[in-house]
Amino acid sequence: MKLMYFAWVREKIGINQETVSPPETVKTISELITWLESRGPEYRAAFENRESIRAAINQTHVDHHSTLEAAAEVAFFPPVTGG
Amino acid sequence: MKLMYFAWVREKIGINQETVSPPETVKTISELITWLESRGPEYRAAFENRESIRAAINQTHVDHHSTLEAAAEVAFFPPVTGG
Amino acid sequence: MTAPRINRVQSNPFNITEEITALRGERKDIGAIVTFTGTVRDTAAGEKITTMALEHYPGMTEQELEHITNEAHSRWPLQGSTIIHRIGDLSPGDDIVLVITLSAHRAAAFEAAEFLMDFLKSKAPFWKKETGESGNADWVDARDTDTEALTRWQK
Amino acid sequence: MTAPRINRVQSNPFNITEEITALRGERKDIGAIVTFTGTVRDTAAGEKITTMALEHYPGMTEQELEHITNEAHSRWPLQGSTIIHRIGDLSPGDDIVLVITLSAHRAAAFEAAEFLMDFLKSKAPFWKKETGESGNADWVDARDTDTEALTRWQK
Repeated sequence: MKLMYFAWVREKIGINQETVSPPETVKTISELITWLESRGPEYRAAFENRESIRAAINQTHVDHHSTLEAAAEVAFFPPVTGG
Repeated sequence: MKLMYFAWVREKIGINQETVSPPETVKTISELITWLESRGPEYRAAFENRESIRAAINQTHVDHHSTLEAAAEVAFFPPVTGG
Repeated sequence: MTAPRINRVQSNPFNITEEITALRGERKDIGAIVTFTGTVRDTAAGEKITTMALEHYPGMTEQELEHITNEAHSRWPLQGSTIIHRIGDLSPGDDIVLVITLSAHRAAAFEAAEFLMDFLKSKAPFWKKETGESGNADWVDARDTDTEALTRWQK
Repeated sequence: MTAPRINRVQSNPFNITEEITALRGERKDIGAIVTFTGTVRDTAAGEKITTMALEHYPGMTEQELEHITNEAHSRWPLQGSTIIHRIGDLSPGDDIVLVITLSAHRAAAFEAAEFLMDFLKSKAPFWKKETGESGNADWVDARDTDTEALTRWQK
């Protein structure tokens, strides 16, 4: 599974993308965040205010309850501020 | 009193402006129209559908009940269609 | 800082980019620029149009544009506005009118531009005459929807 | 006749007049052209801004812009639309985003342009980072009013 990070999520984690293989028990965006937090303080800092983090699966907006079934690419980022 | 005509009002009357001296009994836009109609068929044609005619006194929109007291310039025209 | 108000009646075409540049000047606190351009359509009531003639009431036009503009600036925090209306003979595809509004935020710029157009359409003394392929020339009828559009701005 | 849909992400500036010309092509049945331009303001929270950096999510951006655009064309009778969003380092006064809508009548062109901007602001994956005179760089916070703006388009 390819993970991508943008804006301050990217800065806090320190990388813009990585490939991970979470355990089978990780079935949703929310569970993926919890699993990532277990990997180090930089992830805990990035996801500290979890409600403010937006997610996308395969480049489509999803909420934190969404399942990862067909997820080839998952992205985490703050609320968008373009325009 | 200077009268000005625009668009199809101008075309029907056949002139774009004239100076007139209506009698003192002519006190409103409505009475001015009635007086103008007495002057010839071209005026009667122009004001035939009287409700559709717009008026301005001294270059400001007015309704047909408005008095001519301070009227130096009166204009008659169809509803505007610019923009 | 002053908010420039540019109102012009002209027969020449206008260039939108140049008019925006002239209006915004050196200001760097602008966040939103809205433009509306009205153009001559090539058909009317099913007939092909060859020419559109624009007539106006010199003197009154300028007063009405100033009045409309002042009202817009009093309602929204505008950093500038432009109204340019062309007169004379135009062809299908030609630009007729340009409205530009500048503001810090987009809602004000959008609303003010719509307001200016709605009032321009119902209050500014311009009249259009269309000549069709058959040679017939007809004065354009005012649209009820333009009068109705004004009601949403009543305070 | 087809209604062109031009969506682009670029670091270069854009010229509004040229983009309108490219969008309208040879069509002469257009009556209304609305443009919205978003520009970099020189202050944020009271501090002078020296640079604004724009980051985006390549791939997802294009999908979101296409989605937003298709929705606008399904809701209004548009004759064309353009969205250009810049990325990279910008300075105060620089243009950030351009939206153009073409329609036969002004209400549709205005509404579609506002709709595109509202959805762009809340859905398209762009992020702004402002660097102030002090050297501090801060990611811009999303505004609640941008989320609220979406509610008016709910069917």
